[in-house]
Amino acid sequence: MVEIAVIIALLPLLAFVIQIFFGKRLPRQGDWVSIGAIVSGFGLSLYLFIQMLTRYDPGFVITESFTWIDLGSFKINLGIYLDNVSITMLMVVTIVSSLVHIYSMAYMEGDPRYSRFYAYLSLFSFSMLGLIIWDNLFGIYMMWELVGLCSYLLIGFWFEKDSASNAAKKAFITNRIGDFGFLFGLLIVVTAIGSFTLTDIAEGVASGKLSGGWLTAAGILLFCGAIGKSAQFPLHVWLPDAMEGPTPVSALIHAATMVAAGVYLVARLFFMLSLDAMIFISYIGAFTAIFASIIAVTQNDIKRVLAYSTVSQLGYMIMALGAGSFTAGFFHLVTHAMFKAGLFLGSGSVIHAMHHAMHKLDVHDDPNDIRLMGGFKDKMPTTYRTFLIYTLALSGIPFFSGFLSKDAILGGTLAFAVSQSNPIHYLLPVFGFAAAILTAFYMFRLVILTFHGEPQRKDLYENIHESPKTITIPLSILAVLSIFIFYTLPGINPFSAAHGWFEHLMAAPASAVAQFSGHPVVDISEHTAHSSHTLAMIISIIVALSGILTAFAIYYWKKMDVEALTEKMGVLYRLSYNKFYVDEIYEATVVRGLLMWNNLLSWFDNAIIDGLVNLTAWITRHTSALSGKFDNAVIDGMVNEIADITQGFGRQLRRVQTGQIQTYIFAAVVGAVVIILVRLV
Amino acid sequence: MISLQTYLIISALVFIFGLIAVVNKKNAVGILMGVELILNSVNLNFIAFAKYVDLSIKGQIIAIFVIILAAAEAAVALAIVLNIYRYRSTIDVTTVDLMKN
Amino acid sequence: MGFLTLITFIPVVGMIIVLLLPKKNLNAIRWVSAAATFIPFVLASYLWTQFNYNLGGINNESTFQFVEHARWIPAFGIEYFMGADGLSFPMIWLTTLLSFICIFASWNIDKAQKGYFALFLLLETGMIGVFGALDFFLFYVFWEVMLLPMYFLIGIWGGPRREYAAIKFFLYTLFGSVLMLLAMLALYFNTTDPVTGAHTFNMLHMMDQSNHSDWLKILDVRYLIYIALFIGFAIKIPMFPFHTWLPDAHVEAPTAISVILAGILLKMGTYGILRISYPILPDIAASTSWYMAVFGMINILYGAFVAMAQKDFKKMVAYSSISHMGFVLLGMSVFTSAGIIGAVFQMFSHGTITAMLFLMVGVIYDRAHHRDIEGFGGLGLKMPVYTGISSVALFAALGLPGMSGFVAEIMVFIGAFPVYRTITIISAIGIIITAAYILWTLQRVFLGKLNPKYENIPEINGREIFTMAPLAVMTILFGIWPIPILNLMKTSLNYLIQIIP
Amino acid sequence: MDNVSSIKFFIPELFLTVAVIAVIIAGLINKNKNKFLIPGMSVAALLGTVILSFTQYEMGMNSLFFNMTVLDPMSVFFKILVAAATIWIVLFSLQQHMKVEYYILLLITNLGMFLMASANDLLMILVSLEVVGLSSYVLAGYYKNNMKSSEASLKYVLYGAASTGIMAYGMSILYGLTGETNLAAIQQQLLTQQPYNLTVFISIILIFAGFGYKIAMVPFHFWVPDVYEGAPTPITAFFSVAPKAAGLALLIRFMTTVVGHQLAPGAAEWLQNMDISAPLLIAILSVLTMTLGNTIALQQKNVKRMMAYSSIAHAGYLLMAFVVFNKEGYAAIMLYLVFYLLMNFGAFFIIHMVAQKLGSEDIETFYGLGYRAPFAAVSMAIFMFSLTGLPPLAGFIGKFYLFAAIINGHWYWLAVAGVLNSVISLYYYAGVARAMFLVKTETKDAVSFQTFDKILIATLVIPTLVFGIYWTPILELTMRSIKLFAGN
Repeated sequence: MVEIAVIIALLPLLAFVIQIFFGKRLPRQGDWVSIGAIVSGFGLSLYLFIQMLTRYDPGFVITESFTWIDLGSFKINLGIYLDNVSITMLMVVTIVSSLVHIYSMAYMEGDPRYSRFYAYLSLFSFSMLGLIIWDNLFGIYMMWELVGLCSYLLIGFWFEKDSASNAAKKAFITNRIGDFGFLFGLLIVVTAIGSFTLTDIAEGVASGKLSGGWLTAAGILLFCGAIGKSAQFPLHVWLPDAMEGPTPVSALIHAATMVAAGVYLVARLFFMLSLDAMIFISYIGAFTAIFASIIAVTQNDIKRVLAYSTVSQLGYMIMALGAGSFTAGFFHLVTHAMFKAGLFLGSGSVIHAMHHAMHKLDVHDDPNDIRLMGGFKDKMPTTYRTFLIYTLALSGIPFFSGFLSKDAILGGTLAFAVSQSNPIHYLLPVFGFAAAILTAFYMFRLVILTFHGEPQRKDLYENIHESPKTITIPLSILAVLSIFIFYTLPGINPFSAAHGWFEHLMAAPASAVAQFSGHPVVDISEHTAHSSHTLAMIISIIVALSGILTAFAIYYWKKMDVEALTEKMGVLYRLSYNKFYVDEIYEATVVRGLLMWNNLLSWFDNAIIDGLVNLTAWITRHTSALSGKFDNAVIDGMVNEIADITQGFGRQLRRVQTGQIQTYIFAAVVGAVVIILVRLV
Repeated sequence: MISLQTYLIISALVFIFGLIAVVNKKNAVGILMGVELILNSVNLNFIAFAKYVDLSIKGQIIAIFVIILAAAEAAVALAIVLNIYRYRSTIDVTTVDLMKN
Repeated sequence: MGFLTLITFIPVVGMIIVLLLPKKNLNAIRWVSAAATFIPFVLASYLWTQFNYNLGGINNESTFQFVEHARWIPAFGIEYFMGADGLSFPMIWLTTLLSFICIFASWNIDKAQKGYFALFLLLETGMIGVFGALDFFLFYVFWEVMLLPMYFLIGIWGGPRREYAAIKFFLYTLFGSVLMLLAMLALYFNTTDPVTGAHTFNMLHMMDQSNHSDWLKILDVRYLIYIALFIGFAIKIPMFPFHTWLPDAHVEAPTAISVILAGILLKMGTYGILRISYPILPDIAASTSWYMAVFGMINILYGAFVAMAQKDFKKMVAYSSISHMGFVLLGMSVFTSAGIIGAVFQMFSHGTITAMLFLMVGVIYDRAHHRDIEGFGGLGLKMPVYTGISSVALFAALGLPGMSGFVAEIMVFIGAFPVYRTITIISAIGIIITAAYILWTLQRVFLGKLNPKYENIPEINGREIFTMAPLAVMTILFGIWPIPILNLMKTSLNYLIQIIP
Repeated sequence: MDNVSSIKFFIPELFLTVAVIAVIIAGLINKNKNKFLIPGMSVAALLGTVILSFTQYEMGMNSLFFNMTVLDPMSVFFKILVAAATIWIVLFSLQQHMKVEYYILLLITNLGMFLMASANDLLMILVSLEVVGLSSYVLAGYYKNNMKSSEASLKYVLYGAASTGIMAYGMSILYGLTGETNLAAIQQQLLTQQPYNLTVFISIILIFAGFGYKIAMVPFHFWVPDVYEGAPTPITAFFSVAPKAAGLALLIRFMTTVVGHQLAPGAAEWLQNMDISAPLLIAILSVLTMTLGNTIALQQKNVKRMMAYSSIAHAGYLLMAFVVFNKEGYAAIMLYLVFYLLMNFGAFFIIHMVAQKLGSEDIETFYGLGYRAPFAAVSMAIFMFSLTGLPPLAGFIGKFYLFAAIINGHWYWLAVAGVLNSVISLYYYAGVARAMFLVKTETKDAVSFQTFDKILIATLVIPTLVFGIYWTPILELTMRSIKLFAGN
């Protein structure tokens, strides 16, 4: 089994190597190599997945490791860790990745760096799959950085565009800031426990080698990595900009898989999170969820809306994990991967069509701008239908996968709030519900503006065509996968996945912290969980519907004037539209500050360190000038600092050498007398 | 009888006069005369010491050697000064400063 | 004659042949030089296969390998004593490799080629000798032998400010090495050979504390000697605030010489500390380690910050070297396996990475004749292969996992964190800054719109690929599978840690 | 030893004296018809002297002529050194077609230096110094039509005469204090009588004026730059090495015999009673000497004058090893002198050759020389870096032993001052290398030198390189020379 997992990961790597060296010379620029690799990976994952389902064992774990570095007293072991979570994750990644690979055949057709694109996609697939199967933080950290690299390469794929290269750089550096925390956490863990392996860490935490404040610190710091990668506040700024990359990339990396890696990491580390760490994580998630959805409401770029939506949904997942709802968080990761990938691919389909239309008409407008769309549902029926399904799933409407997972999350946070003594924790479910309203609202705003109503630009509208099969088939597949039934089997209750395979197999791992301290980290009774769940379900259906209705009221039935509304909202609108000015604040403080600091240091290096003695030299020179003996011709440009003083010294000394023989004799006599006088004194 | 001190004081005075001449005279020959004074003070010392301290003739022999050396030195030096005079028409040493610093 | 001697002196033989060749026969000069650097490389590679990973070396002659011990100046206790252990051998091998590569990077030298290659070969002998010498006097001679060729190589074949850079380099390093000379003499007169009872320059005898005189047991004396040695080495590293020679020298030197400077010469500073200061004065090393860690931290951050402010591509790379050498200092300061092995591995890996970076700058400089980072842009469109290789180099410098730099840095962090938590964490900020300046550079040079000036810029050629590709392969290979290098080092370095109280 | 039995230990000097007379006669007969006769004879005479001196190596310690002079291995060493130096100078002057007097004066100077190296009595010191001095004055002004040369001669003679006078005055006081003229006897008397030590001190300082001016020690160095610049370059080279070596021999003998505390137990205490002990005084003077030499040398644009200051600096280095007052230090000085001879001669010879061809000694003349006269330029660079003290060149070995001696004597601050001076000196030595190789010039045409000159340079370059790597023979020679000295 381990071998299969390794092969799944290595196939794309092989594809990458082939692509990078021979891609251009292969027929069809070798896209089939990458596609073949990932589809084979999908096949193998499916095999593992089916085995998992037939085994139906929640406690299934298999590990195998080898020594990577052995320094005698210090070893780094690397290994593979397969359990239900990682197998499911493999499945999700290979599905989405395969579909995106296929989708890209049409989308990227004719791009001058077509083979390079597939190479990067393969490298990404490798890194992501590797990240999933490593059994240790060190390997995860390595892959973590590699997926970051791929994200960088793919965001900046059209690097001729300054915006793309800026976005790529921003993504990487922002992630590095998060990774700094990750590294810090890693160091705490390895210092305390002496190993990176998840099993060793679990043992170490359980035996108290790492506990108390350091444990909390380790948990929070490791989570910092997730803040970066999963675009949580305050490091969320890179993700919307990442939409500069080709849309398939957005779908694969910046919606479905890589950004979920943060969530996956938190899930992996779930066993070692202390309560304080969990609360911190939960609040970060909750705040991000509401914060991003507020921004999403006012955006006009189709992909940016989706990007903020992604940030918001990732916040949900993080919030759930922090609140102890392991299964719910991971569940949402999986369902979200499907419909969010679909949404992006669907938007890609629209953009593709817009792009072609604009190209044909030779107009240069932004193909992503929803204000130029409208009424596309007739022109692009498949895209419209699938898009609608995803939207319903995302909004949390029953019968779709999103409803199940979102409901689980909200129920989980509600139960968490109930179980905690401090009532402030009710903020978490409140944020969750508020975000749910906004989600439903902005998603339907998007659907209505894009596909319904009057075409805003007739000329473009006339030239819009449905996308080819390679695009619509993946859309359809993902749409199907957004139906509830896949997640509730063997149960068929559209309102609860409680009896489905998913909830059965993805049970929360045993908490090592609890083992050490002897009491559960988050103690939620069966009853609380059940009642919260029911309550949450009702509320969430209501809020979703109200969000949808508002969207229809404003944008479809035009019950309210949008202009007037924005006027009315005033400050709030501007804050939302300008993304709360976070970028601007960073630009003004961090970026400017850093550059100024660098220039200061550079100046310091030239002027102070290097010129410390030049100053002395200057003084020497000027004293010499005063005495009228300054020799302007400083030895041919060899202005060396120490030599300058020495030379100043020498310049004074040589004046004694007057050429007068009597001075010489006199000086010698004086010298002798001085020696004798010194002796006397 | 004249004491050793007297000789020594006189010799020291001569030495100092010689030095002053060497340092102060502008004329090269004057400087050479200063050197002669110095050497003579040396001679005086040697002879005085030979008489009062050593009670041998070592000092006196040295004095004779010094006289010879002084003569040789003067000969060479005068030749050199003459050479200078031939080209500069002066033996003012303060003007001889082609090379300095 | 042993292998180490051959490796060390074959370049000198090559130099003599080069000098005898007619000035006009360029190809002969080049190929003789290539051969004179290739043979040592082959021999060193052969020695690698013969290397016994279980022998520690450091202070025990019987566990040194490829030892050559001959009388030289017996009246003064000076011996010809060469040998390799896990500390020196990786550096010897790297030196032979980089020298060979640099011959090809020097192919286009356009004036006085004969002198250039002759000096270059002399330089190689000096470098290998430094890493191989176990007699302090011999070490010092090799150490200084490098100065002269370097002065001329920078001064004659360098950039516009070459004279200034050359003399600055020369004065700085000489200043350091004369202090080392004094420390060496002080050690000499206070160490006795246990067998003969005479004073000795044999480093291994100096490492045996029982051979020290009473005077050398005085703490203040030991501190002074340690500091004198340390300044000598710190200038070479170069450690803040002794680093100002480096940006000038690196920027003005011709490409191949920058490669050698950054790839090998900088390592000699840290090598000297590990080879000489630590084992001879272990107690002082232990008690001053905190300062070393702080200097390491300053180097990392300072180098990175200043690198970010640079407009000159090569200067940026030069400052990045300062930053990366900070990791070596930090790793060395902690005396844990991971830290010290990480430090030496960083020496090795930085040798390959920075070499690539300088070669990369050389390639573009040959074409554009300037190095202003802002003056490029969009080269990725016209030079995809070059961009690819450069990206490997830049990402390796950035410490991307899968590249050797990452392994080294993470080991340094792992090793240093338990000892100096705060310093390590502050140092780790360096990885963010590094990412920032590397990516910013990458963006300004290779990404964005193509600068119309470079519409017809030629792609990297085969020779240039030949110089960069092996390094790129090594960087990735040892990033994924560092065991071959780590195995070379670990016995020696673990043994070294035990010596330090 | 009485005069008659001393004769057989005095053969080299006698031989040289006879040779001088022979050369005078030959000069009278020859009348410049054969331009190689006189130089050939001089070389032969000097070679003969060297060989004869070598035979004296094994003769041990001998006091000659009623203790006027001594013959010991150390004096032999210095004799061979100065005679060898003179051979090079003679060969180097060949192109100049000097008159017969030139050679005669060189030989007489040589004889004077022989006496200096072995002088053991105040009288002998005085006489030998004067012999060397008088002939040197004339040699400095040998180009009597040249203003600079004449000026150098005048300055030299006036300065020299004054210094000698002052020294003689000091000697007379020393004689008065002890009643002795023999050095060993003087020390004996000082120890037994223990006179007021300020007087002793003053007398010694006054004597220093005489020695100091010979070896170019601060503050008695002032004549050096002017005389070196003005004198014919071969003579400058000669001055920079031979009289300096002889002066050091004299200084070593005088200081160790009269006040050296290694020699006689008890002397040390007496020295300690003096507020400033002789070692500290010399240490300070040596630091002043080298710092002054180096810093002013930095300012020079005339290479010859720069080398004059450089030679002051090197006097400082040499004095540095003096402060330890032991055999190690003396051996280091002797070793250094050998290497200093090679590299300094080499440097001056090349300066001379360049000045002959290109008409100037200014640094500008050297611009681009590396491409116009590669052999000379490379050799010059080797000499320059050897003077700086960089391995693997002989100069490094010399400095190495100097530093070794003082480090072993625990004079750390002195050692630090010394190495820092080395670093400073690099600046101007490298400046010459820079001018030759780094500076681009308009003129590219080759400058060719005569093969003879090149061979002569090679005789200096090759040892400079070889001794940098293997110097055991020289080391053993110095050790052997110093072994018998100082009694133990």
